[in-house]
Amino acid sequence: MLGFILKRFLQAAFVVVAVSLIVAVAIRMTGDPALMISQNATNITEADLIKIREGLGLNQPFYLQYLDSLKGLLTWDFGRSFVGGTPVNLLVEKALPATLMLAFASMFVSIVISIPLGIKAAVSKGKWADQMIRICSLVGLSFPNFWLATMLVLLFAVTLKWLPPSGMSGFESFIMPALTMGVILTATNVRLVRTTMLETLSAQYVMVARAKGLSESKVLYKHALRNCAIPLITYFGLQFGGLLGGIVVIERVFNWPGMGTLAFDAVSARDYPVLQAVIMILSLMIVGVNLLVDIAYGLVDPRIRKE
Amino acid sequence: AGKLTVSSPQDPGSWDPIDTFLVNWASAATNIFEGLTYRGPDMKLVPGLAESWEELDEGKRLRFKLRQGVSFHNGEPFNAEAVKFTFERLLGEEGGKGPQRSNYTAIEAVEIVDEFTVDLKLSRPDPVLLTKLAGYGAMIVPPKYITEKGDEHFNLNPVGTGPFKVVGYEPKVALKMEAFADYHGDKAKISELEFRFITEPATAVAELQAGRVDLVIPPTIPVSMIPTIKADENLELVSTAGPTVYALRYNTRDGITADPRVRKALIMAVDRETIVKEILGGEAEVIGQFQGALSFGYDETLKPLPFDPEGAKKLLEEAGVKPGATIEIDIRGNDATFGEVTQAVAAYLSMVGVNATIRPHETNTLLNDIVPQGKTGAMFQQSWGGWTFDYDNTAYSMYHSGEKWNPYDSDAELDKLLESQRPLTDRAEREVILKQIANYAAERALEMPLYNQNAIFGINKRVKNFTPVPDSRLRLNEVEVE
Amino acid sequence: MTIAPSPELLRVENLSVNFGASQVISDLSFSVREGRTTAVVGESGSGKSVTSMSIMRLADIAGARYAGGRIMFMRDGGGIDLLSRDQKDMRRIRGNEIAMIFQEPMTSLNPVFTVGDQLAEVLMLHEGMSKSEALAEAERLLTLVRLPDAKGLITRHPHQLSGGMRQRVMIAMALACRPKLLIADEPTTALDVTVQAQILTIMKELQAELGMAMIFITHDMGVVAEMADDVVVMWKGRKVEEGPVEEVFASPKHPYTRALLSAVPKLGSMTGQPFPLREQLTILEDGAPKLVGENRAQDTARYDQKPVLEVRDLLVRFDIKKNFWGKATHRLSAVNHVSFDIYPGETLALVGESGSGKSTIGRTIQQLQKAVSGEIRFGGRSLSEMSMSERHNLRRDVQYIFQDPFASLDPRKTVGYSIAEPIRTHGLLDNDRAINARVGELLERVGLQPAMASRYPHEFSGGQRQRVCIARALSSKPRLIIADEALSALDVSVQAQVINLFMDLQKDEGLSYLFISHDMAVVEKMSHRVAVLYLGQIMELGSRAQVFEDTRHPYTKRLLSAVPVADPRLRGPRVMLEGEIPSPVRPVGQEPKVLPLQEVAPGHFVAATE
Amino acid sequence: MSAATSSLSRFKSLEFILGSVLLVLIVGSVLLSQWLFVDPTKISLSARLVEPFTRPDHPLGTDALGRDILARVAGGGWISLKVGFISVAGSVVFGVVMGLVAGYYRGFWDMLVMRFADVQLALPFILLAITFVAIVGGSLTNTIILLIVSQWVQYARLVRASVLSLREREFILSAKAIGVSDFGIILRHILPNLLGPVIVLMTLNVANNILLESSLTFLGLGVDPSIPSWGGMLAEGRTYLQTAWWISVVPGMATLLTVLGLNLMGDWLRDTLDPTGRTNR
Ligand SMILES: Nc1ncnc2c1ncn2[C@@H]1O[C@H](COP(=O)(O)OP(=O)(O)OP(=O)(O)O)[C@@H](O)[C@H]1O
Ligand SMILES: Nc1ncnc2c1ncn2[C@@H]1O[C@H](COP(=O)(O)OP(=O)(O)OP(=O)(O)O)[C@@H](O)[C@H]1O
Ligand SMILES: [Mg+2]
Ligand SMILES: [Mg+2]
Repeated sequence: MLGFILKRFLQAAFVVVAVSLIVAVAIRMTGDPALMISQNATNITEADLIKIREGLGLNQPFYLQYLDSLKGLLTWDFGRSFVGGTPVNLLVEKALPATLMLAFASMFVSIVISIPLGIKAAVSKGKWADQMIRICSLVGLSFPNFWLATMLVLLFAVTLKWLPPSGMSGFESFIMPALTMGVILTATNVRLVRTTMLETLSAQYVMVARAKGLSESKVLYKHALRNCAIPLITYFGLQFGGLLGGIVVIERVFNWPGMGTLAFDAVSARDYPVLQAVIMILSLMIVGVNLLVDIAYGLVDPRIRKE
Repeated sequence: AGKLTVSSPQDPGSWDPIDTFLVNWASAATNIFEGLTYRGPDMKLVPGLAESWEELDEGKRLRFKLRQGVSFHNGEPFNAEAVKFTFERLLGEEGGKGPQRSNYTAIEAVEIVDEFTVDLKLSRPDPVLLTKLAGYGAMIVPPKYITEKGDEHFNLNPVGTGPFKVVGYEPKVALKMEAFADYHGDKAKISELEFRFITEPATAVAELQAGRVDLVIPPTIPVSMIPTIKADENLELVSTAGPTVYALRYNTRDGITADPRVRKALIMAVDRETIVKEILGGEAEVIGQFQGALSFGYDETLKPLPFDPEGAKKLLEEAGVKPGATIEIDIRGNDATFGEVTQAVAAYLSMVGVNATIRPHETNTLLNDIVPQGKTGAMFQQSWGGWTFDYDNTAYSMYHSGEKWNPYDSDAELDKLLESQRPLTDRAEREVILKQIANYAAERALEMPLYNQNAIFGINKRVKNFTPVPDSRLRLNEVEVE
Repeated sequence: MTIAPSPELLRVENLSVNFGASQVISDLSFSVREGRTTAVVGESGSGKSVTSMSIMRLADIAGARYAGGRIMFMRDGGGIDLLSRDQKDMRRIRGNEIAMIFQEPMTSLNPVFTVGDQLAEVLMLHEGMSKSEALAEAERLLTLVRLPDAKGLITRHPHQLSGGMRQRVMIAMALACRPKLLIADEPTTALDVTVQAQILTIMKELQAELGMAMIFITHDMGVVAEMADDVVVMWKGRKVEEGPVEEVFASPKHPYTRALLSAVPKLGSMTGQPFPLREQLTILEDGAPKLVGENRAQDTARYDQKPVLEVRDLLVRFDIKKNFWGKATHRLSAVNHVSFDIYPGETLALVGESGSGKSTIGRTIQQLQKAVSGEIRFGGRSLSEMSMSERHNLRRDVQYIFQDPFASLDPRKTVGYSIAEPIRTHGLLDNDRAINARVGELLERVGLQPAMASRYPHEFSGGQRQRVCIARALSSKPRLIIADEALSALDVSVQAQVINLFMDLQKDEGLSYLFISHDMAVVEKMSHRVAVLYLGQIMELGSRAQVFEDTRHPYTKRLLSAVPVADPRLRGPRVMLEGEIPSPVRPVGQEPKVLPLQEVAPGHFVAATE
Repeated sequence: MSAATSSLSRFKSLEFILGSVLLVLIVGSVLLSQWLFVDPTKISLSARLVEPFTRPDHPLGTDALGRDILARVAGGGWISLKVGFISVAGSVVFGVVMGLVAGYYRGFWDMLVMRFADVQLALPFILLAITFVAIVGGSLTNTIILLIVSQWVQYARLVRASVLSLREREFILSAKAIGVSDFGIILRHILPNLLGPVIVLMTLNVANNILLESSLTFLGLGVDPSIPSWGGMLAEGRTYLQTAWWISVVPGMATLLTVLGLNLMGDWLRDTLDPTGRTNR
């Protein structure tokens, strides 16, 4: 157990260090933040620029800047944003829950849709219900997320005025972003559920469950589904990780104050401290999700349980 | 009474006047802060926190008589001390970390004459200084508050003397304000004012349509969405000439555009009137110089080159450019409207035998790498507009040798002209030289001037008494909502 | 002959079942009587499992269509036709009145739920018990099937149980609601004789206790003789014979039944024979029996020559548990200091119960498993001295037939490809026509048609796949074949054919075999020498006659007595191995003691008993 | 002969017919667009935002610059299909090789590849995109490279997981026992057996990548806007949704049909490759 934890810890540390190092180097190749800050200021001189850089701490050697940002993760003090000087942890503390909640909601929507549909498709393999489900799920794949999002906004916010078009302001504001992401994820997930179910359905113990006289829903949702859990959880975990860093576009469309927006703005503005913090936290989260997935393995499948 | 919600495309991150150059800082902060001078929607310079001023020492000293009985939102009194503190902060250590300082370096010292009289001692005359005092870095800040709470606290919890005081700020989400009861001027008619930061144009418009936002300020609404707003019976579109002028500037050093005849020919090849009418829905004015009509230094006699493809072909032939010549145009990738304009330009160019390819860039890469390093193609996008509406701001940066925005050209005569007008405090004299510069640049065809774009406001009809401002510096104390 | 026939419980009348266009059961009729056992036997693929699934009405869920007939189930109020019931009604009958043990017992338990949960589920459903009542009842049921520590088992998961234990859990589950009819579809095929004997005994006792009827499906005639009251013989989807068990065994009427019974190897039938016997065989050709082949003694072993294979002091261990630093704390000694030789033309049989290390020995010889220590020599050269290319060549000379034929064939390659693969890999033939011809010839030798080369593994029945594996092993003309349970999935008539093929090859080409099996009768029939393995160690090693006729080690004796005899007249009590096999997993440092072998007669070695 | 008939019936399956008809139609009109339709880059400011089905010269209407939508969709397919297919092909090749190496040899290689994968997965795509575009600039080639760089991991993980279970399967052992080399085993026994899931992922990703290009355009990281592409059109049309829905709906439908055709073909191909007839994924 201890060995497992140690291994996990080293792995996490490696990922965080590597990712943040890559980002630190790459972002420094994209331009000088001092120039960005003084972009429209006229009459700026080289001396002014040097002052600005000093103010940002960019006069220090790279390795010190980088170590500083690593230290930031441990002390939860990532310094101040280059844009406006807001403490980075303040920004991150706001954005992280926003993104996490949205990601959870999206996963939830997708799982709630795709599991029954996937199971239905598997059970009626080759029949019209299966074909319909498969084809409909592809629609989610054929229009970009911002397009689907805009359509939803036009329908529910502009025309019907049921839901707020953007912003994070309570339960209603979650519905559309989560639905958009959920529908898109569902396209893949339905297939995944269908496939794994197909494999499980042919297993002997499913027949046995039927032979016991159990109802069909018990057979499918208790006996079969639980056995699909491993690949499903693995995939959902990956997907969740992807969501954390990947919903920039959705956050933009719904004006969601999340990590994606934060990161996007930070890259655009070459806001090193914010970007560094976002990246380190995201990679930690992703490592964390992987860990949770591993723990979940043991919970759903006793064969994987550690002694 | 009532609440007004404004959608602004960007959160400046800090409300400290010395930290930023963003127009969207100004659109919110003009309600919080005041400068010694003030410039309203009519672009006239009027007294602000200073009741009057005079030029002394041949323009090297400005003496301000301050308004009395003014207090900051936190109750701190406004006086000469506050002015001195403001400028020393701006020009000192703290100001050095930000981009605003360089605009005010003409100020050498601030001298208090008495509690309500203060002198700005200048190292050289600065003809634009009085205008600059009306905005941005020159906003007067409360000395005690900042000294006690620190600069960092001030960033997020700004305190000024303006008609609205800040009651809550959520970074990247919203800035909430309330009418300031002790405001010295016309008190606000609305009780609450909220700025929401919405980057996506379509989202902002959707919010406007849904009635959750009352006013969408520039530069949000793309021309493509104008019909959408016009079609909505609850909404209204208000526009006014803005500061931003668009041009495709030339690489005057290499390639076919090194030849002024080619540069002229390309301008003539493009039907700018049609572009403005069709693509921009008429929300712009074609220009023949790199400034708009509101700008100080604008020469109304300098007309745009006419659309003349035949003449263009002839000029190109003269210059030895064969049909099928290719050029590259670098533009900002996130500016959809200008993207369309550029495509139209490219289409027109192809009609005179010049094939243009368009390279979109990430904005900051274009602005801080591609352009300054001279890595552009034959043409590149420049959209520019200083809130001061003074041509010097544009011309010096664009044409003076060695400037960041002038990677290719070096013209001794132009340099001389540019330098000569800077110390002049006589407005008329300066204006003559500025017009001269505009004509000189047009003669050499240093850029393809396109248009001066309007500032477009989307507004809910329940908002009354709203006057659009050209320079984004919105002060909303007059506005009422139903 | 029964004097007072008990009343009928189930009557299958003219049942026909189709899968798509093909009819897999035609016009089948038989009946089952209360409290009695009907055995269903027949060749692989003859429709036995489909019949039982039809009774449960599970066949239609799997895609079958009932083309005709009725299945009458007698209840208190008279008979009902199961085929005309809807699935909802059937759910009340399934598990409650008719229960079933499926053909693959090892995979019948849901791996993610505890044993207790799975048992309690049926009870809660049909008997309306509360969870705690159901768990208490589950514990009682587990005790009923003679499982030790029933209380502890309730909370364990299937993978923590051995095959034999799982099998008994399945029986307990089937019996949970005291069904009137139990269908057991080959419940013991996967088990070795000792565990099989235990389970058969338990089932018989429980049948007496609960008074239920049983349909028992198997292809082991010994088990039939042991268990059944009546026998139904199926062939190609039809019933070819039916009757009381003694009658069918004593005077089989249909030629298929006769061929079947004649092919059953009988333990002890070889007593007094110095060599294995190759015997003539009855096969059915167009429904008519025909005697083929010759009878001869298999005196092919060349003890005067150097051994083909010498195994010395072989030790194979698996690390089971590791500590914090990744060091093993618990190990399993799968093969514990084993030594033996195989001579040219000789068949050495390796017997022992499941988990005794038979496959591990085979895999180590074939370089699929690394040994901890010990030496393996081929033709006098030690494996460790050989160069890469020599080892590569060895894989031509030594062939391994895997225990599970389905798993050892690539599902995406035609069997022709698989059979040709050794030929191509070792460049034995260079043109495709020659290779195809050789593949066809090999298929014929194992009793399949050359045209089958273009089929994929899933298109074969279990027995046919096993023969494909045998053909592949033969394709590179090896000198030694390690046959790991190579005959287990074959019905006895095919099994006999393959045994003869092995013997013919041995005679013609001097092949040697390491024959791994737990079917003692087959071993007796075809091996020159026998090694008995128990927990990774050889208990007894000697010639066939020595081990079978002069049995010394008590473990060997137990093994032999557990073999069911294919003669219903010879039923009787026998020595039972009680309890579970001791765990082979030991903490590091407490390795099992190596028991020295003593030579009790020339060539007959017996391990010392503790 | 049973194998022959069954493969014939597979060939005739509805999936195959529908899928191939769709794909032939799409690819055909894309390839022939030059001859079939007007110049997709031709701007006509006097015919802006023409509604579909109102003018015979613009059957599917025009966009904000008066360009013919039908011509743009047909011509734009070329870029979109190129982006979709090349990026998928590249990431499949790279990812599959990495996954095979990691899964089959385990040990050091496995660790190396998997840690790489972890890092890659922890880097959000859009960030990678902005940084990448900021450093090397936006172009078609760069977009494709970017997609490959960010997607090989998916295949590597998928393949590795399959290999891990496959390499323990008995038929791999039996190939080893026969003396087949590692390379031969990977090529002839492992690869064919994991192709099914890879095909499914591929068909899903082609769609995904066609659309990712539009996300890049949406964020201002796209390529030359005058070259038509479905993603670009979708992004362009977004602000016109309320006034000129066809600008984005038409390319969206084109994407939908392509994705549909691809998936149908993918399912068919996978079934055909899988002689067991059992759907693996
Ligand atoms: N799901 C199915 N689809 C198509 N054919 C099937 C299916 N299940 C069984 N069959 C066919 O039905 C026939 C009878 O199969 P069944 O499983 O009843 O044989 P069996 O007598 O139990 O054989 P074994 O002794 O090998 O278990 C076989 O030819 C088999 O191929
Ligand atoms: N890879 C492995 N890791 C751990 N333990 C193993 C491994 N392979 C085999 N064993 C264990 O080694 C012992 C011997 O296994 P082996 O497969 O040789 O048995 P066997 O005699 O062939 O049994 P069967 O008759 O069931 O095939 C068993 O206890 C088994 O659990
Ligand atoms: Mg069967
Ligand atoms: Mg074995």
